[in-house]
Amino acid sequence: MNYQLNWSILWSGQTGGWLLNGLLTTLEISSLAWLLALTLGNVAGALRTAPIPPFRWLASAYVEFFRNVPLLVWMFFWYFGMPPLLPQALQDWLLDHGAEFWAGVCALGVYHGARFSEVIRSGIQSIPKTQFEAAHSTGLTVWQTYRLIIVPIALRLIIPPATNETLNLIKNSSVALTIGVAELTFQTRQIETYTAKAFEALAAGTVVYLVLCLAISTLMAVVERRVAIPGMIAQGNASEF
Amino acid sequence: MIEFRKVNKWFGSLHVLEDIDLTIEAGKVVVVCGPSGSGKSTLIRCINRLETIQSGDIIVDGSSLSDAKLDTVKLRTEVGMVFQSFNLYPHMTVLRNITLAPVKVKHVSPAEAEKIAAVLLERVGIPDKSQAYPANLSGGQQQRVAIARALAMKPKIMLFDEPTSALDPEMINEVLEVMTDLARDGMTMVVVTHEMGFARRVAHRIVFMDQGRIVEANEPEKFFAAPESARAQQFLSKILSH
Amino acid sequence: MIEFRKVNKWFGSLHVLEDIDLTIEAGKVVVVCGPSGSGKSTLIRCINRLETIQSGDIIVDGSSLSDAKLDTVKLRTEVGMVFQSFNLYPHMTVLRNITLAPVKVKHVSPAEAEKIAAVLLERVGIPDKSQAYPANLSGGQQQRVAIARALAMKPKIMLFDEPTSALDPEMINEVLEVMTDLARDGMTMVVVTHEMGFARRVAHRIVFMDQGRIVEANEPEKFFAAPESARAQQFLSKILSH
Amino acid sequence: MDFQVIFNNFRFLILQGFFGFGTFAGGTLRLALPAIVLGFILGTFIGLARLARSRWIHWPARIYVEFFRGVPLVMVIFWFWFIIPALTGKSLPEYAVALTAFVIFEAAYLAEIVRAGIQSVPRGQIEAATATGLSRAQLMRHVVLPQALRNMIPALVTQFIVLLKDTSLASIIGYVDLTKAAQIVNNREIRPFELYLFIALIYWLCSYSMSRYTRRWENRLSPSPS
Amino acid sequence: ETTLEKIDKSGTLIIGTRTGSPPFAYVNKNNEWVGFSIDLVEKAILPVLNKKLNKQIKLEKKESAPQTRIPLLQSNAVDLIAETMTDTQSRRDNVDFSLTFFVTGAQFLVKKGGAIKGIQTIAGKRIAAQQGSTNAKIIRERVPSAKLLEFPDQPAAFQALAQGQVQAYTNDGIQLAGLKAKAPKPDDWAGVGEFFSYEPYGIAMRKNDSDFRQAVNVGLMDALASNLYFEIYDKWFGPKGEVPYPLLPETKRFLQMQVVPK
Ligand SMILES: Nc1ncnc2c1ncn2[C@@H]1O[C@H](COP(=O)(O)OP(=O)(O)OP(=O)(O)O)[C@@H](O)[C@H]1O
Ligand SMILES: Nc1ncnc2c1ncn2[C@@H]1O[C@H](COP(=O)(O)OP(=O)(O)OP(=O)(O)O)[C@@H](O)[C@H]1O
Ligand SMILES: [Mg+2]
Ligand SMILES: [Mg+2]
Repeated sequence: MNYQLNWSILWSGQTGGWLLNGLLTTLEISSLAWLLALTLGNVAGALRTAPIPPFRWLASAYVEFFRNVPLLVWMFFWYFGMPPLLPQALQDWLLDHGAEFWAGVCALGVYHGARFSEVIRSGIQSIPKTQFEAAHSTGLTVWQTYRLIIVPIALRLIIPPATNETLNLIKNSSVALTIGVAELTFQTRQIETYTAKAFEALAAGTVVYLVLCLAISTLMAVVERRVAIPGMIAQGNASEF
Repeated sequence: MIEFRKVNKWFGSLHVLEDIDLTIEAGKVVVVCGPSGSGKSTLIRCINRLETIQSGDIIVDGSSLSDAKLDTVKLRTEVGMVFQSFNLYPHMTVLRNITLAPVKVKHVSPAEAEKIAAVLLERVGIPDKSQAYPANLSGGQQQRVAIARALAMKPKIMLFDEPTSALDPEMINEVLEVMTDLARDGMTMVVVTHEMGFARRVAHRIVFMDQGRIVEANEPEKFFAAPESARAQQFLSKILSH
Repeated sequence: MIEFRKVNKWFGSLHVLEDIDLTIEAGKVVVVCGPSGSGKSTLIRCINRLETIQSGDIIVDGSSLSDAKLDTVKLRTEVGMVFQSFNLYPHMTVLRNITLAPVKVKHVSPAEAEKIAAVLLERVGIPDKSQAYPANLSGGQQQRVAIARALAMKPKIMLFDEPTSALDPEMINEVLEVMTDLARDGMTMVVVTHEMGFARRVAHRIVFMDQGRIVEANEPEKFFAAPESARAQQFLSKILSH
Repeated sequence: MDFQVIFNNFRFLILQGFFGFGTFAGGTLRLALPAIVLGFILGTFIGLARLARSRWIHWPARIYVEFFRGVPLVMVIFWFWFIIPALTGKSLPEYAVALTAFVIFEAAYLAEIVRAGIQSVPRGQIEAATATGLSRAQLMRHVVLPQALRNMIPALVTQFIVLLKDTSLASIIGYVDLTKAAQIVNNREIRPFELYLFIALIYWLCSYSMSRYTRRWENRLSPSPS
Repeated sequence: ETTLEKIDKSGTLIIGTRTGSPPFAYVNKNNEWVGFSIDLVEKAILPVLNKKLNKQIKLEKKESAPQTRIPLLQSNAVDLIAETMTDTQSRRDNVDFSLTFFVTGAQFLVKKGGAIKGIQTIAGKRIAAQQGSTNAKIIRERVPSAKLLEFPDQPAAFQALAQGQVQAYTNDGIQLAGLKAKAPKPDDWAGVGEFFSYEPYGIAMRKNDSDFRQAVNVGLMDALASNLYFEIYDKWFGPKGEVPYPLLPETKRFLQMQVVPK
């Protein structure tokens, strides 16, 4: 390949700043969407195991509906389909305060919330049913049982699959560029536009994503060890047999 | 104290409890035994409404469980329960396992609850384990914590569902001893167990179940000396012979 | 037939087997008992090399397990094993559970293997279950299939690791009966169990372990009448009293 | 809304975009199906390697998984598009590149599913098989993998549903899948709402019917009503 | 190996082009991959190659996206890029360009009667642009106070305009004309403003391959000198074309002045 690699374009001029901005936007949109997804996922996941049928149906409908339609479509829905339903004043406010960003947060959060709920549901279902009964038999209500016993245990059990989902969420945040959010992938394309150095720009993007994701999975591994229930969840590498 | 009146229960098409009539007076210990699947667990789980019944009625401490206005939480604070699989909360220390319900349900102050817990741990013989986590205790110790946890709500009735059958043989006794003490102190107890030695020593009455029915209910001496029903005879011969 | 010579084994820093010396002659039944964690399972798992030892030697049917050239597969076809948790293959019928190893390991023809399986199912008392799946059998039936599965390899030695402790009390006997028959037929057996009735009736020798050591090895009459060591006395009093 | 656009382009969207019959390299199913099958085969090896005792085997497998988990798929496709010609001196057709990239990327995710599936098989199964003299390969094939597979089905289906949607990322190299087909039509006729609603419906029908169907399949595979 | 040798050996000319840039390169209603840029290559450049190499050269098309088009060239995956690529100095650092084959400039599409009349009136306004386009770059430099939103494709940007998320959409004049022509109600929209940028479209090729570039340029010059170019122009941009867009006299003169004597 007769291509002159020129890595210096990544730090000369504005490109470094762009990458940084892109990274910050990716972090912002991902973390807000993550909080939303975790909240929705927890509620829907818990409801799907609840003993009250209408709650289960509602939560199942949410999950089946949102996780089976491509994220791209949800981006368009939240950006183009949603605002006309809002009061005019709110629409105007949003337009001046990054409507595309908030639409991206909603799309990512609601979509991944549906996927998180599956993770949480399987976490809850892996807790023996007798654990619920023990709590009920001391007079704890359903809500207290979930809040004090089931969810705290499930959260610890699901750290590995939840880490996976978190990484997926971060990587999926690049779909927000279709509605104009200037996140990391957007910025690497921007660099390409300005410098015509496609390989360098994409390499930079790839490395930043990789570092970000590895940092998160390392962090989650530490968290997993920290909150491990003493003597219960296998500590360290229990993978061998 | 507890009264079953023509209680019937189905799981789908399976008739698990059939016309159960049974009265358990305050301060008495009743042992329930019978082959696997005969409905023993279901019977005692009806008492604190872990299972609901489809016909008949159960009266616990004067209130009818079929009463729509019955406060389930109050019922459950009055009826403690201990399971075969301990079911301690693995992410909490022994102390928190015991104090959780008194604090959250009865709104006892944490300090007060901890005082009660200390007394109970003393009583079940493991005063020094309050800061341990369940996974670091032996099975016998875990089951004793589970008993303390149930007692912390100051129940009037205690239900035991095969409390020793998940235990190593050496540990069975330490749990049975705690239960024997409790019985001596006058607690009303319903115990599903196959420990016939315990039944003989402690029970006031033995209820033998088969296929959802109470086949025989008798005093221990009579039951062991000469069970009336053929099914109970056969059952006893099997579990006592080995 | 089986000989332990100064066997030592560690799990990390935990010394689970300490200077074990033990000889088991062909056709004899040895029962191993002792408190939980004393190393009983580890001891018998060393015999078919499910665990490897760090020092000493074990001789099985004339071959030394520390011999690098030893054919592990051949060893394992000569030593059958039955586990506490049955461990039947849930995705195969009873028949396939039994014929898998003969066909795959000994290259017996499937038709031949099925004939052997039918005989064995007859022998363990469930000739009609060959097409059932494990989940549809009771615990006692599952354990009997597990015994048939081990016997299908025509082993010279059978190891049992608490074969009845996951069973409902009513089913314990049916498994013990199969084991008793096997012993009568002259099989060499090493059995970890707490069923002292069985030990008394069937065992030629009882080995009591504690903390990785063999504390006492004696004939059943002597062992039960007057155990020599204080630890064994205490243990027996605990498990026999309830 | 005017759904005329869907009727006019139905053949292009469905035949070309979804199934892959047409003049363009493309097709959602034509990429997703072989990708999941081949990815699963590769993933099984990597998943088994992650469980191996030797660090020389499990560490490379682990690095492979961590690496591909951390990189966006679109970047992987991009790199394959240009690295394969650079290494082999020949440029491959779009389909081959897309398939290679997907198989290699998906294998990382599928390896984790395989690993979890295997670890969900009780240890006792392995001991029982070992004790009857089965070799490691035999016990994997006859005892562990069949049981693991059943445990993996829900995760595999979820992954396949994700993959079905992710084929659109291959449009960066000109692969025409359902989403890209809709975009091509959209660029020409400017009917975003109708088109996106239509593809959402198609994806939803696929995913939903599949997850319904597997629930029955799962029950069939498990011999017992557990 | 020069590009001509490569084409000679394989018998094919591989071009990178677009599926979604009507009328330059797109997929039409019959699912054929066509367009003005593709016609130029097929009708003007291919005959030159045929003559030069003395055989029938086949044409093969690959999709190029803004992020992939330069790598496509440089990895030899394609031999030229014929779509709507603006010839710029920084791009010339990496690729060579042919003569300019189309000239346009950036304008704004607005709702008819909207407040925006050109680049002087966009301060503080929300403006949509196409991602990776040179227009976005210019606006960012010239009117930093304008709020710029960049969309990856035309329909999304247009949707934003139609729903009032932005007050104007900027792109090359010709693209806006095409968009307006296909919009559900073309009369609701107006392209406004002077060209605020200069967008000469060229065919991109690998650097330092002057023989091949010469062949491409000869093809374009021949087409401009004969009437071929204008026939093709008329097919796509004439009154009955896909996007009616009359050729300005000065543009025509500029294009013709690129033709050097034989
Ligand atoms: N939640 C349930 N749904 C359906 N059937 C059930 C349920 N719980 C129990 N059963 C069935 O009801 C019958 C009685 O069950 P129960 O647990 O009361 O028996 P048990 O006498 O306690 O037996 P064991 O000694 O095995 O504990 C059994 O056939 C059991 O399979
Ligand atoms: N794979 C292992 N890794 C580390 N430690 C182990 C392992 N297997 C057993 N141990 C430890 O070795 C000791 C002896 O275990 P073993 O299973 O032989 O005891 P046991 O006498 O069979 O007890 P039980 O009656 O509970 O089955 C125990 O302390 C146990 O925790
Ligand atoms: Mg029960
Ligand atoms: Mg053991």
